[in-house]
Amino acid sequence: MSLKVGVARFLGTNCDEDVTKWVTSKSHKADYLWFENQFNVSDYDMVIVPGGFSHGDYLRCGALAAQTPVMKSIKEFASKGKPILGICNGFQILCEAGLLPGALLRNQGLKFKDEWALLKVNQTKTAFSKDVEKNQIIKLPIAHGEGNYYAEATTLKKLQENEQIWLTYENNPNGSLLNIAGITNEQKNICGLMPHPERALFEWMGSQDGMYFL
Amino acid sequence: MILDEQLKSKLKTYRLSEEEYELMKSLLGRDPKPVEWPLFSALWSEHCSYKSSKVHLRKFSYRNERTPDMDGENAGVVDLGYGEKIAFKMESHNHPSFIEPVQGSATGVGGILRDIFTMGARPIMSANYLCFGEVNAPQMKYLMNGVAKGISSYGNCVGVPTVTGQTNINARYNKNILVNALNVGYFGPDMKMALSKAKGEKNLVVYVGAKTGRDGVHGASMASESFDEDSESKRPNVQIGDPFFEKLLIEACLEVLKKDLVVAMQDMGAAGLTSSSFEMASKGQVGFVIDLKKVPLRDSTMTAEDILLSESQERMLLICEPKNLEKLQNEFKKWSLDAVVLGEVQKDRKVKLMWGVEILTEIDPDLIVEKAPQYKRPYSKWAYPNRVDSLTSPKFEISKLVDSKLQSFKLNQHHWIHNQYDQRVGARTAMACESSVAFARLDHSGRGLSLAVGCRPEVMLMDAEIGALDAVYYPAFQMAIKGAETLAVTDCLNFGNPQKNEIMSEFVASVEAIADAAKKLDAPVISGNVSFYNETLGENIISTPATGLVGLRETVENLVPDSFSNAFENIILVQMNWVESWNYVEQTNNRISKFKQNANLNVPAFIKKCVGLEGWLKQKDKKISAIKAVGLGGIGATCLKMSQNNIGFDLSYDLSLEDEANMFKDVFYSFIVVTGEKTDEMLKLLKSYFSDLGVDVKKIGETKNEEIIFSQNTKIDFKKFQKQFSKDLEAAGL
Amino acid sequence: MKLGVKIMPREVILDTQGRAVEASMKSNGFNTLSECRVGKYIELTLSTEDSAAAKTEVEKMLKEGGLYNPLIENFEIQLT
Amino acid sequence: MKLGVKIMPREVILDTQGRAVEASMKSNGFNTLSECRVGKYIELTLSTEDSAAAKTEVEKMLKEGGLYNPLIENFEIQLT
Ligand SMILES: Nc1ncnc2c1ncn2[C@@H]1O[C@H](COP(=O)(O)OP(=O)(O)O)[C@@H](O)[C@H]1O
Ligand SMILES: [Mg+2]
Repeated sequence: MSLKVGVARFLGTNCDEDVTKWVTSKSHKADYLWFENQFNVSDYDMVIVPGGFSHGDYLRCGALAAQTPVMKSIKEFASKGKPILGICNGFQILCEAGLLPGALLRNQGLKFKDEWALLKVNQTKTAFSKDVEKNQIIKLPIAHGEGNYYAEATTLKKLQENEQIWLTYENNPNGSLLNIAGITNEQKNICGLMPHPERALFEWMGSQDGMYFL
Repeated sequence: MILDEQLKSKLKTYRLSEEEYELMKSLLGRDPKPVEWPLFSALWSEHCSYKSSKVHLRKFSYRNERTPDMDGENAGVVDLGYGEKIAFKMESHNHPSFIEPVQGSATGVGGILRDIFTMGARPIMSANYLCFGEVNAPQMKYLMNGVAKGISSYGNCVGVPTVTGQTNINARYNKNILVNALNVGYFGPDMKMALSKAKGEKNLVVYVGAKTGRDGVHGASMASESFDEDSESKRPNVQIGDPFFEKLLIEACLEVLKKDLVVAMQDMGAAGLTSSSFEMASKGQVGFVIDLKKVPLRDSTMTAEDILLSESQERMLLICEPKNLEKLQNEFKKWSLDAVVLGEVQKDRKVKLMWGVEILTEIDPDLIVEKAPQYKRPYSKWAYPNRVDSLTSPKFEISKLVDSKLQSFKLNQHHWIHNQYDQRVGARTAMACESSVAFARLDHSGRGLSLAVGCRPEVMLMDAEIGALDAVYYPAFQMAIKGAETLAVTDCLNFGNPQKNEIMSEFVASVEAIADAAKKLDAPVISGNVSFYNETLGENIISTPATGLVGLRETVENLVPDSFSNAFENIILVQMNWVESWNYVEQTNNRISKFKQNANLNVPAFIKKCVGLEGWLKQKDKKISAIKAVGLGGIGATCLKMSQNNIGFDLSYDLSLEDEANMFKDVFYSFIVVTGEKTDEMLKLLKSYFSDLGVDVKKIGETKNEEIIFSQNTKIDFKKFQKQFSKDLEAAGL
Repeated sequence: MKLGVKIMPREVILDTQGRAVEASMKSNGFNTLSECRVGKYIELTLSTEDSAAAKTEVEKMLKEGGLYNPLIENFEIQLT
Repeated sequence: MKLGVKIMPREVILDTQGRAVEASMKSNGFNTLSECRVGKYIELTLSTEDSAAAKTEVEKMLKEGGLYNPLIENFEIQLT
């Protein structure tokens, strides 16, 4: 089934084209959602918030983007239970906007980190789990400076109880609590992850495990 | 001639010589006006005018059908066929990076990106070439960390992957590091190329991008000056780069080009508005009227002179037709950028600078751009000081050598640097910093564009001509064995003081060697940059003509990696003995190596032949699991570099290596290929493929599980090696 | 008028940057240093001279405008 | 005792972060904001109670220990 996918675009988003290529390669339709505009939520079946350095990553990653008009619509979209995926900076934006719990802090090593990561899939009942099995290990690239997941103990407990911990690192690269690489909201329609599935689609890219998401 | 004190000090301030002052006067037919001093100073600086190098850079004039003559545009262009083109260029930011490593290197990346997208190309790959001093030299860790941080923070944020690079460490860079940045931009079939030639009377001169501040006022002349002890205590107005603004500028500029709203476009690089306006006017053979009062300012107290020389980043100058202005301004507004009309194009070939209604000057742009002084600095013919007829082997113990190399990081790959670079944004990367050659997939045709940088300072130290030939041959060879044919070359010529005969001699030998190698490979040198005066307190750096090469491979599928992946496979060496030396070993003794050269061997033919190897083996249904060019330190050092993922090697197999020290001899050029296929068949095939080239083919060993064996006598503890080898420079505070 | 906002990581947050600065200072021989935390300082110039109004506006920026994140940070407004 | 150091970008130096925060706040309707500059704040706890000695030590950290970058920043020590 071909979906109508909205791809959020802020000043400084830089994975928008990569995500669009991914979406259209799956025969879905993609539109950009410009940050200054609100949109009609019934026009879309899915929203993806791609990675990059929205608003320069200034203040805190995702903080300035979280305050923009397009996020108002995305919140409304979320409240309808429709699927939203935040990748890397997109994950940070969803956290800053309060759509996902927690925050992403500076990597423990204080440096930006680009490497291949092995991830365990802990939850397959999300809107972005396709032909993937529980506990399967997949390989995706990470590239971030602030991917160190933090949440308060009570929140972490809730995440565990509700099985919201979606992806975990096999070798924690950034100090994330509970090795968290990706989480979902309680209803599992909103998902956020630091790794980049759109950079792992073909053998020549080094891994094809991005196909498990869309 | 007796100059009065006042004039002398003025010449000093504006860094002009007495002869240059005389030339100024005779060109103008009068004494220069106050505002003209900074104009001449900036545009006649070494950095902007290439006054010491221009006569030699003409030696790079060779072009082929793929490389259109771009007539001095911002970057060189290669036509890849299928409607695809690329623009690429390399540039230095050495002095600013030494003064402030984070901002200096960041603005270096920003500057080279603008050179590319000002032509209308979308930047798709970045690379960097770095030379640092010894890790323990004063400030060096700070500089190393800062440079890596600056490049990564800027490159990652603009969303252009940094896919390859080289890091050299040598005491000769202790007081003058080198930071060279390269960028490749892509034109798809539907994209338009923009030029910097201004044209069309009454067309508007529009300033776009960030506001102007006092950044780097006098920066361009600073880059052409040697450091003195003072520069650390001065508080210059460091240029600050904002990758976020650059990203906005890229999108806005590509958008207005797509919508056909622009007549010409030029980035404001060194000497800012001055060089961009004068160059656009001069190239287009037109004049400009510009009101400096209209320039958007960050600091309202700036004078006309400040504005002319400001090197604030992320700004461009463009020419548009009056009817398109509104659309153009709307597009920039969408990206939250200023777009302000400064003036217009006029037929009269004068650049008229106004301050409101006051005319500051009216000057023929050619006087400053085209008539800039050119020098024929004295030099001597290259004499191969270290060439010998027979080479003696130095005495050393392998295990001690390996140990000392590990200690000094010479064997380490520079993961700590490139792990900070986003290597995959754009989703085009097929191979990046884990390999000696990077590959990106071209959007339209799906072919692989390869990129590698070159120039090994150790080889330059040994011989400038061989070193410069090698700066082209070695990366071309590295690409060839991965199945990519080299198409074009860019360079960044980092040298010391050109007024010294020995430096100028190395410069000329290098330029001629690069031009020669490039022509023989049919890969024209299409762009470049010269950085002279890399001299601090009379000490010059190693002459370092860094290069960047692009190549093409039919596809990005099935690229063969650099490192071992399976145990119990054959390690085969394919070797041409063009030059033999002992750089790797001698470096530990702080000695310059001698070398032996076999001038009868045809290196370019060997490189070209290598390009087809992969395809040919595939035809014969033979698989290979790793392939890597043998670097300095011969098969010994190269096999150590290839040892990853718990796979080591055993070289005790080859008994013909009577002297095991020979394993560490540098041999230009050879490669190691690893295969699980039958030994005899592989050897036979390879020999027949390379016959008539004077190339040796032999099995030298096998891959092993967690073992490193050089000979029956010399074994290295694998675990210990792995730990040291993969260790970041963290222990050293990096 | 000009106001300053000091934004520091909350006590419960492991301040990796602060720890790195601390380690680097200690290794440079600054032995009296016992702890170090690194935060942000934001200077805001407002087009009002009414300090109460200015403070309210800045508080609004902090709480509704996303200038700070209560999960990980504390703030303190300083009149300068 | 505890000292604070406010480290701000020098006036002539472009403050990229302040520029972005300012633009974003303005577009979110905080219209009284006329300028914004963003710097760092470092809280240092020293094992001395002598405030003059503490201040001297912190100054030394700034100037000799590389706690700030004089090319692009200015600092101000605050006793808390
Ligand atoms: N500054 C750098 N930036 C990016 N990559 C780098 C840098 N320095 C080294 N590398 C990577 O490390 C690899 C190993 O470097 P090098 O010593 O030149 O060995 P080789 O080219 O023989 O593989 C390079 O090919 C490159 O991909
Ligand atoms: Mg290399």
